[in-house]
Amino acid sequence: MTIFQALLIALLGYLGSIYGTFLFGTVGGWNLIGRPIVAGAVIGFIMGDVRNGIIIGAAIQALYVGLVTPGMSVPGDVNFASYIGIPLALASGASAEYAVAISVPLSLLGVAAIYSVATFNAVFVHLQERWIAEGKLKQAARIPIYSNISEFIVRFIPIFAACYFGAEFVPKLIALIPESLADIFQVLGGILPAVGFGLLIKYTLKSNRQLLYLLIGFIMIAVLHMPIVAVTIVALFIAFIDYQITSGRNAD
Amino acid sequence: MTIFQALLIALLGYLGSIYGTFLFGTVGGWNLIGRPIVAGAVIGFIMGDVRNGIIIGAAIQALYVGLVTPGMSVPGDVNFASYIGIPLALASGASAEYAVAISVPLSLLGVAAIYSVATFNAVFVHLQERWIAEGKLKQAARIPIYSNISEFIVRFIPIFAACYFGAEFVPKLIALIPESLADIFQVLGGILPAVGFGLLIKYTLKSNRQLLYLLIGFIMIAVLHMPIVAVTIVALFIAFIDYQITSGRNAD
Amino acid sequence: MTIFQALLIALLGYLGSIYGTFLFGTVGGWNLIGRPIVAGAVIGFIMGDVRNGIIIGAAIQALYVGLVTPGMSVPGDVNFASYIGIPLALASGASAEYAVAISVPLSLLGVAAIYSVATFNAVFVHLQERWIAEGKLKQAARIPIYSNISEFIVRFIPIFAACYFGAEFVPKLIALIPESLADIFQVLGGILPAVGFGLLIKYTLKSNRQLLYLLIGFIMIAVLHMPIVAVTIVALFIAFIDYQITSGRNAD
Amino acid sequence: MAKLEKKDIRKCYVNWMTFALGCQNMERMMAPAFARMMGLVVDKLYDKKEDKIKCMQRHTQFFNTEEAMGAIIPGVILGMEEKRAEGEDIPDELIQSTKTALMGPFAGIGDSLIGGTLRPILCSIAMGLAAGGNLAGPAFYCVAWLGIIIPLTWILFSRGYKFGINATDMVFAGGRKDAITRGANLIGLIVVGAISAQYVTANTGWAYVSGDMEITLQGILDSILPCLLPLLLTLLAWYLLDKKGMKIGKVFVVFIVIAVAASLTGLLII
Amino acid sequence: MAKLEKKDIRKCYVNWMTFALGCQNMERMMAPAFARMMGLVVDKLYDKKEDKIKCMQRHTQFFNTEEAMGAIIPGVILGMEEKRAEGEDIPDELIQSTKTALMGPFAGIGDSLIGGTLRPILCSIAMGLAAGGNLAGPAFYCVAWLGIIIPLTWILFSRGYKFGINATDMVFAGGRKDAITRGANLIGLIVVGAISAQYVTANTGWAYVSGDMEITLQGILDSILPCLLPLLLTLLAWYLLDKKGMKIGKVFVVFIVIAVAASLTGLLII
Amino acid sequence: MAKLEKKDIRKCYVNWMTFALGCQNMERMMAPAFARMMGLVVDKLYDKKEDKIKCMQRHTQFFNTEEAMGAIIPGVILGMEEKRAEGEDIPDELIQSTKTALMGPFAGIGDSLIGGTLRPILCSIAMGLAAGGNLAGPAFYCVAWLGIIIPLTWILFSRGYKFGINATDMVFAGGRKDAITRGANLIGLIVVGAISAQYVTANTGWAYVSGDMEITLQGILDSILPCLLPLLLTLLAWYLLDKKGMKIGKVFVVFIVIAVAASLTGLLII
Ligand SMILES: OC[C@H]1O[C@H](O)[C@@H](O)[C@@H](O)[C@@H]1O
Ligand SMILES: OC[C@H]1O[C@H](O)[C@@H](O)[C@@H](O)[C@@H]1O
Ligand SMILES: OC[C@H]1O[C@H](O)[C@@H](O)[C@@H](O)[C@@H]1O
Repeated sequence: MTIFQALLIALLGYLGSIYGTFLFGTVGGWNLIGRPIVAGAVIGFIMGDVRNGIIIGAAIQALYVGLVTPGMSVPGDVNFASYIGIPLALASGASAEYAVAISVPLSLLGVAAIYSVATFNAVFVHLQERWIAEGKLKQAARIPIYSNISEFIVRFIPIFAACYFGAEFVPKLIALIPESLADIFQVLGGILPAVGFGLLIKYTLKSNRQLLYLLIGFIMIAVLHMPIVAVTIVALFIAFIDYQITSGRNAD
Repeated sequence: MTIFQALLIALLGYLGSIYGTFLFGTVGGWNLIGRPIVAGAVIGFIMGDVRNGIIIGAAIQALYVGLVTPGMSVPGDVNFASYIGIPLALASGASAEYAVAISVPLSLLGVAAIYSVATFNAVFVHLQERWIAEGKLKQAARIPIYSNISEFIVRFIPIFAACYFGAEFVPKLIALIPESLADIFQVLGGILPAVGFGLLIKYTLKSNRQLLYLLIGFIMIAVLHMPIVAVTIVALFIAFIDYQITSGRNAD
Repeated sequence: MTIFQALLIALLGYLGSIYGTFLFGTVGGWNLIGRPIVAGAVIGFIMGDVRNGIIIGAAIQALYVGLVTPGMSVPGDVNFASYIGIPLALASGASAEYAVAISVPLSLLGVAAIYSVATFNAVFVHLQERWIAEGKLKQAARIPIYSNISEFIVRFIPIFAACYFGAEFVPKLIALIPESLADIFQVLGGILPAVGFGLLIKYTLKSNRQLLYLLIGFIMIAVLHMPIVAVTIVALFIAFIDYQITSGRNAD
Repeated sequence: MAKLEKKDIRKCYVNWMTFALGCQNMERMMAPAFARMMGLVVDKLYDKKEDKIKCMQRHTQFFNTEEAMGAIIPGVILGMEEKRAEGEDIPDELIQSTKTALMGPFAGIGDSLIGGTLRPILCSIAMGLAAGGNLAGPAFYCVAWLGIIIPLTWILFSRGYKFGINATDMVFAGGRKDAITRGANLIGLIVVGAISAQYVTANTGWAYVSGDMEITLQGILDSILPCLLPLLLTLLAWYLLDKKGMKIGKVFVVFIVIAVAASLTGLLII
Repeated sequence: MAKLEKKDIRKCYVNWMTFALGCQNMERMMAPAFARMMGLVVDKLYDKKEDKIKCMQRHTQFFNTEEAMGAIIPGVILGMEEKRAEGEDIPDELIQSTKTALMGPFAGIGDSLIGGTLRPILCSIAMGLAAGGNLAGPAFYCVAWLGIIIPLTWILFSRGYKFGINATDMVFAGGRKDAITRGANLIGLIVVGAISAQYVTANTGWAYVSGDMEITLQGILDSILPCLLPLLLTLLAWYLLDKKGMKIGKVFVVFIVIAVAASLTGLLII
Repeated sequence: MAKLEKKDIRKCYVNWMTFALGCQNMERMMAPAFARMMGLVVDKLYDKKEDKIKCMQRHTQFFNTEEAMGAIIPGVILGMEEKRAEGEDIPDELIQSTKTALMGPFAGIGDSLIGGTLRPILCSIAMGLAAGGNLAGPAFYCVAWLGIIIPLTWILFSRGYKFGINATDMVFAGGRKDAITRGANLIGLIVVGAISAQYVTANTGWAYVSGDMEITLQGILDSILPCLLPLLLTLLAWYLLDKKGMKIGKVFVVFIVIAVAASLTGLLII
């Protein structure tokens, strides 16, 4: 891979990461070029093999199609999996299966990166607060721009290094992760969203009794296997009934 | 077939058509001798082969067992299918399969007949209105009797002709309908009830928000596959809850 | 079987019967040592074969795992089935299948015993009433102790007799029950709980309209096959909504 | 002093059932049958010609319902008209609004419970009994259908009538009528939603095929919400009829065009 | 100055649990156990013989509930009786109506949650663990059952008692008690409807066979509403007991007759 | 005289979408992005430095939502801040409480409808279309995603803004805002309950094996209530965060410990 290709891929990897902002936030970043299937096409284009890029991207996409990140709970990170996994597979002429196989450990590294950034960014929070207090308002407003530096570091550098310093280096690094950890991380990925949902509940629940609403939603999926659109309709209906009760009259 | 048999079948065909009135309306007409399974027995009796009449009738019935005609949306017409299809099959000694096969084009002709009548009947509406304005009240009240003439014409004549002029004539007529139309008409039959339901909704809905009730009913069938009796019970329950809300107190 | 073993089993059988009180009522009686699986262990211990006792007990338990007795509707009695069936099977070295086979007629005898006791106990009710009126309050309070005598008689004696007088006697007795009765009793066992539920409804329903709530619960099981825990959650939710309506304001 | 006798009520009932669909038309649907029914008793209700004419004119307006469950409506209106004729203060608008309020819900309930439930059940049983050409099939259907539908419609009509004549005593205008209308309304909406999922059929045939793999649009729609197309078509019809104010005949034409276009392009298949 | 000490409450609890079903009878069901419980504390509550007698007589009336979940009721009543003995103005009717209001709902909830859910779950686990005659099965059941049921019933009883003694402060007659009764009521009705679908079994064996084709009545009933017969039988029992005022013994006889007749004619099969 | 022009609103919208997750952190989550957005217009709103500082300080508090559906919230707040700057009496607390009231519900609704529904549907279609390396897959995704998400978020933001500036006219403090908050709240809770059943995965591997027979704990749990473990874990997280007041970072640690322990003991398996 040429240095130029590696630099370009690393840049795009940063732009498509969860906290990268410069492609209209998550609209063009995390949710667009951050999707493995799109990343596959883009990386394939850079490396001159769009077709295989898409095939590998789609395979990785399948692993993460149901990924949600409620309240900072990130059960997996598609970024390294895509921007390291796909180039390496393409460069080495490896199959989609290989990319999928290394995507799990890469995702773990990605999760670690996410939490490092989210922890470090507290520094920016306090800086912003201080600047506001000091009346440096323009500067304070620029904090979310400055704070890109942390995400840039944890994304650009590893992706560039992995792409440029080659295919034989990364698998070795991955092999360092003890085999037995894999299970643990998958269990963790399964239960981690609970924390995010817990946070959403914390900021939504007004009284313990309202847990009943939560349970009704839960039953609609867990017991009745309703599609989420149907759940949302029922939720609207319940809110409508509630509105009629609360407003003490019929609303239509 | 004797002329007498053909006349009798044509008369019954008219009486059992959707807008024929003289057998206590739809009670004894459309919903009784109009049902293919009953028509089969009756035609079989006239033609001296009750057993085969019933077998053919039941086969046609199976096609139309779930026929509803909300708000003048008639996805199929069982009348020609029964009163032309069964006699022809019996007369020619053909199988139930034959009757079923020609019932689809016959049903289309029937649908055309229905919409012709419903369009033409506007004449009677305006006549009634004029007579009332002129004070000819007795006459005006007799309009729904007079208006039978249109239904009589589109039912009695074709049925009689088909039965009397024979089995070789009708299939030729049917063959005139281009093959490719069949698909279109089946698709049409599938979506046509939507218009009828749309009309019912128009006269039931009091505000856009009430669409939620519609959707709840929809979900109970589409997603939860509940039998309609259970849906009706839930509907009663929701209406009961609503009554308690509206009346501002508990109702029991 | 020694007379001592037989006496002990008969005593335990009485204590674990539905109206036996001396093991903290149903807590330690009917619902604890009254369960076939527990009875199997206990009888096995007495007869020196815990392992087979448990195996036979579990087999009988399987028949009665879903036994409810709403409002005195007892579709089956596990007591004779356990305390006669298990000892006989153990004593004769018979298989669990044998114990299961005779458990049906034994259960019928048990049901007869239950209704005899519940009918006879009216005597105690009137005695208690008289004593209260006469001011013999201490004695009146002791009625539920005294009334154990009827349950003792219908449980202790048959169990002791069956265990002590042996394995060849009981099957003969059972054979006296006409074969054709089996079906009837199973049908009866199926529909009998309806009476109990009818009684519960009688004391719960405040108006005919409230039958709707009953039907909603019914639909949740019959149509939607929800587990009862989910039904209970929905019931709580409905009661909560009702509370908001009744109290005329939102409750949370 | 009631103006109508038992036999008048019966006559009205018979004529309603007989002629409900007898002059069915694109413009006012069942209105002629309604007017006829009033015409049969208008002489008993009013003395002055002018009043008679006005009474009948009231009922030439658009009316449509399912004739069996909806038999309650001519019953109610008959009762109200009688009270009105007796001098009670029942304004024209109240009569009109009562008809309009009830016809929709009862059409929905009737189409779903009679046409969509009772009739198919009886027919299915009859088809089973008719196996091998057995007369028991049609015989069962005739007995069961008549045995259910005649008492049912008569009860609905006559109860409706009684409800109607007691109208004013029960502060008809507000209270109870509103509650009943509203209840019927909600039930009607729910069952119409339900049967439109059951009776409108629309499946798309569009699919993307590439090698062995096939991705069907219908599969995607089903994963979002089953029966989504029937629902959208129903809402479209409602939108055209209600929000766009299209005549029903025109909407039929629109749907024919849709069927032709969608069938030819394979967008909709059977 | 409360008249009852902690140990009295405990004694009442133990005696309720012990004797609830101890004098079960067709006429008043659990009434003797209730009267006994009051008899244990009546000397502490009242001084005059006359008052003591009246107190016990209050509790010889019909009473039936599920003994475990329903343990809340003797708790509540004990509290109310104590308050009454202390001079609060709690009329007889309020005590009686509270018992009647609560016994039905808690019977339904208890039969469904204890008899219909908790016990079968524990038994099923125990049966699994017992495979091959393993003592772990019965041992698990004993520990789990006692570990759940004793704390649960004690909490219900003692909370009920506290609720009862605070009765008048909370404007017991109206407000909160009514809300709780009503809530319990609705929940009771819903779960009774649910478990009657689960625990009443009735399948009809009637079928029409003609050649190869068989049409079963049960199939038709299932397409209308699954578990229709169990529902109808439950409603029949309720109708006889409530609307016809039949004694439960007589209703049992009716159901035996139904079972015999239906079984012999094949109307009902297993 | 509105202080903000159309182009300011657009600028705020673009900056919200761009930076929402740009300084994501464990302590205040999206607060820096909110403060930035206000910082862009603070000069137009206020003249006095002091007021500007106060305004920005109001928005350094904890804030978290799903950025797309939740785009309505910065919209609303922008409107309210403008009204306030124009001299309306909108207290600080009202602004703060509006943010807090809306962020939870819209996070739930957004995570479920955007992340849990829209994105997976579009991705699935794209994966289908991409079979064999077809560019149609990614192309479809890009067009569909942008074509839906940009109009949607802009509508939410700009409608929110309009709603916000009309706040006081509509007696914002009480009435309508409360109704909307409450409604969003209930919907949010229901969908969060739903997607936690869908996206939290926890299956226990414990089983009791004896000879041929195997009894799995997961089987028992499923018979009680499917997805019981995900539910309990979600409630545990909520309990720790809300009732115990734990920081989210610490709760993550707790869950990592659970995952390690449960995975090593086989209590949880994949
Ligand atoms: O749950 C709301 C919101 O929380 C955090 O801000 C992130 O994890 C977002 O991805 C998520 O949408
Ligand atoms: O939908 C109500 C009603 O509308 C029209 O009048 C006809 O199609 C009837 O068959 C139908 O019952
Ligand atoms: O139904 C409530 C209750 O009724 C009777 O008292 C007995 O059958 C109990 O077993 C049952 O719990």
